[in-house]
Amino acid sequence: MTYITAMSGHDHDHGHEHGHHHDHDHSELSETQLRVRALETILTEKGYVDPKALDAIVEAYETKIGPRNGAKVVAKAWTDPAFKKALLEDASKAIGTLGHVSRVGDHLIAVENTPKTHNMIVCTLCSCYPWEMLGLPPVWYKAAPYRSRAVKDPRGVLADFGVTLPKETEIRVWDSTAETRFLVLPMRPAGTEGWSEEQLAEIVTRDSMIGTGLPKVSA
Amino acid sequence: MTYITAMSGHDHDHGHEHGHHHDHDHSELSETQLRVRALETILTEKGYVDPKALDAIVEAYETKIGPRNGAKVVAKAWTDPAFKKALLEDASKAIGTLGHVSRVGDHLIAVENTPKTHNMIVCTLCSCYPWEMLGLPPVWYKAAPYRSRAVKDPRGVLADFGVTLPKETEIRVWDSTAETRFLVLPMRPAGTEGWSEEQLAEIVTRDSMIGTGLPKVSA
Amino acid sequence: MNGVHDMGGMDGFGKVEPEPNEPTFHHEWEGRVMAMVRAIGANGGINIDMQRFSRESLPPVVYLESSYYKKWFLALQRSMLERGMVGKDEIEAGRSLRQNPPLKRGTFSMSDVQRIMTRGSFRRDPPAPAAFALGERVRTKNINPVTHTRLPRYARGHTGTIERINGCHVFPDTSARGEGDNPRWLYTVVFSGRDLWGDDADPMLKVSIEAFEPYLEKLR
Amino acid sequence: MNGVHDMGGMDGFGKVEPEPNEPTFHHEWEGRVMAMVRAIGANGGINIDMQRFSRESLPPVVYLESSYYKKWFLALQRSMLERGMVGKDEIEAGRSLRQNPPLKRGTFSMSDVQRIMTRGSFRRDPPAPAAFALGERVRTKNINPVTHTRLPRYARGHTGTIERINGCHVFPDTSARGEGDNPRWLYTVVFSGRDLWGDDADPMLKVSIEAFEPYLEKLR
Repeated sequence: MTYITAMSGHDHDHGHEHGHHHDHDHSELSETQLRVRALETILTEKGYVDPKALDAIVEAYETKIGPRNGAKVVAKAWTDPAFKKALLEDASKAIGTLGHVSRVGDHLIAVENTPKTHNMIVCTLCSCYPWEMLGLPPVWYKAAPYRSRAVKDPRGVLADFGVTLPKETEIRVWDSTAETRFLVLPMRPAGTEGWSEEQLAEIVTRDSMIGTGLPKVSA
Repeated sequence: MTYITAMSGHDHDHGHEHGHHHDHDHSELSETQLRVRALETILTEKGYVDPKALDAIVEAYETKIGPRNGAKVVAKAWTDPAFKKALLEDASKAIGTLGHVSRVGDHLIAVENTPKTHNMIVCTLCSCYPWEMLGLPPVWYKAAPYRSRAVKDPRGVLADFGVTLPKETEIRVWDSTAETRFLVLPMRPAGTEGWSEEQLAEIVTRDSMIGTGLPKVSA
Repeated sequence: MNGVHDMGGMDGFGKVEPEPNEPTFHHEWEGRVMAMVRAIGANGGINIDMQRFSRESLPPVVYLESSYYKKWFLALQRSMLERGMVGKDEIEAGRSLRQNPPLKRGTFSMSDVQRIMTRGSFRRDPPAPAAFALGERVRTKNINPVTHTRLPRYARGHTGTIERINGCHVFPDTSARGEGDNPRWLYTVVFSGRDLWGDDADPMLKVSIEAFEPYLEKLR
Repeated sequence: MNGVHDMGGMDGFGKVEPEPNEPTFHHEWEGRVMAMVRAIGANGGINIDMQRFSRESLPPVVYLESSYYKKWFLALQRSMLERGMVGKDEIEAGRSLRQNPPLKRGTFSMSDVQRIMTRGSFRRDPPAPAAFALGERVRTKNINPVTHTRLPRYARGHTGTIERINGCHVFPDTSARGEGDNPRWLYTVVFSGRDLWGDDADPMLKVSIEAFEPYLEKLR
């Protein structure tokens, strides 16, 4: 098996999958680092990739592409009923009309929380996530506890996030099993009347757009 | 979680689950050995167990209880039609009438291979196995490859054992999900006419009574 | 529970690799673990269903990568810790630090050995007549308890035939929770491979499970 | 394939543990892996479905215990080895030892970066009209391919409702095998929690999957 040859014996990053990030095993981590560097060297020498282009990708996700994009879209929808309508009809198209948010790819679907229905997004099979709106997904989104439980015990998952919803609220879980991507449009919290779009964007957390949290208004 | 406390960090017996038994990590193995010994000491000091009784259990499985028991039963069934009938009707009861085979517990079921049907035994959920007839199960029987594939791809499993059956043969897999236990009664090979029970018992392999092999007549 | 132990029908685990001339035990400690599990099971009130549930409840990676008797050891130690039969401090110290109440059936000693060499019977008096008849077509229920069950995932929600009626047995789902024998009828239910795995399955494949009556429903 | 990656509805993986102020990458190499995967995916002919299948095909224990980007790295390296794009000897040497044909779209360079910052479209012209209508009740098939599929096990053989029709998309099951786009209609199919998980499920739970037309059949 090709795999066996390419991998050394006991090279495990224990703990990551569980959301912890103690560097409890420096020798293993540095071994991975060396192996990744070796592969990059090979790909570069073969002319497959230009390392400067890789730098640019990394930098974009570290500095430009994050949940602020989604938060702006949510704040806009909270203050502009026509935009909200367009967003729920075709999110990719509606967001394309906004100058201050980067263009998003096809197949984005916005789903609206209401007093009756709470939406939650998961990808049980891998890690599908609306990168352009929320940046790269957090470790917990990609890890087994969330992926396994979200479709069967979403209220238990919400409890892990400290969120409790009324029993009568319908929980609507969207499993991202194809190239469609989902963005939750949370409910605008009470007490935010008259706030500007910028102020509103500040309270839209990443988790509120995944459905594992709610917008945060400081008391 | 109790488990975490009771277990040290990286204590893995890699490879066993895959059927290999290189002692590739002596430090881990000896750590397990030490921990097992410690538990036995505690259980002994608390008066839960007498180590001599544990010795006796180990010795019984190492020396007395093994596939020879099952082989005698099969050989008897091949030579005594009345016994075969009784065995297929109620294996526990039938075996109880034999003086030279140890008593078996309740719920043993013998299933007969015929030119039309080949039986195979598995326990997908753990490792249920007819101990009294066959001894302790081999590692492969308890490991993931066999347990996962036997119910979906039994011909692929048989190929791993070097066994090919005609396409027209029905493969009948028994998943031991309760306390019933199964013993395959293989077909008596051609060329064994006139053999004694003792001679026949010699060619009844363990695997032929699980359904992953056939009786072995040397050419 | 829908754990990694419930692996019937899974892909990706590779080939079956029989070991020529496999010894009964690969290490001396394996035999000790086997004997301790049998002894505590026989005299200590940790029944076989509890022990199985304890093994299933090991963390998935531990379950998959530990050798068989390693799982037995981890689960035995965990079960005894959970029940207060041994203490964490004792595990760490490697010796007993206090007295505990004796096992229900006393010290497991030489006089107990012969008894456990023959499996005990799980047959019990039926609380009611069997609900299903030989040859009847039945449907397995779609249940997903987080506790112990012996209805494997691959066989849930499928239609099969009652091939044998095996008497009335201790019901593992409740026995694992310490709720007593709660006897239930046990059937051999046989499915066609195509019903279990779809149209691409081997047309000559049949698979049976041992199904307790609460796992089954009448065909509607 | 019925791999451990298909974990929807499984028990035993513990609590969700969000990390406060989680960084984009926990190690510098994670970013490099992410960028290499994107770059080779964009220019190298290893499409997203192939990459997913490669990750799913990692040995189960490796899949479960490796960190996310570690899986990406192992699967990328494996994919490139399988396709002869790098050699084992080169991996061992840590440098290129021979020339290879260039990537289909050439070296991934600065001019390619902007293009991949926006996801490509998977929509394709429909080969036929959609077979199912909004609001229609459908049944998911019971398929168990050993190759890549996006129909999770927990949603096979269940009855749901077509809630959205999302156009006609590249079909992952065949795309992962290098058989081209083979576009198929894509639907959002919603199930009640009780249909998926049985009578004990949260009565207020609904779960949808994104289901390609070949995964669905008419209710009989």
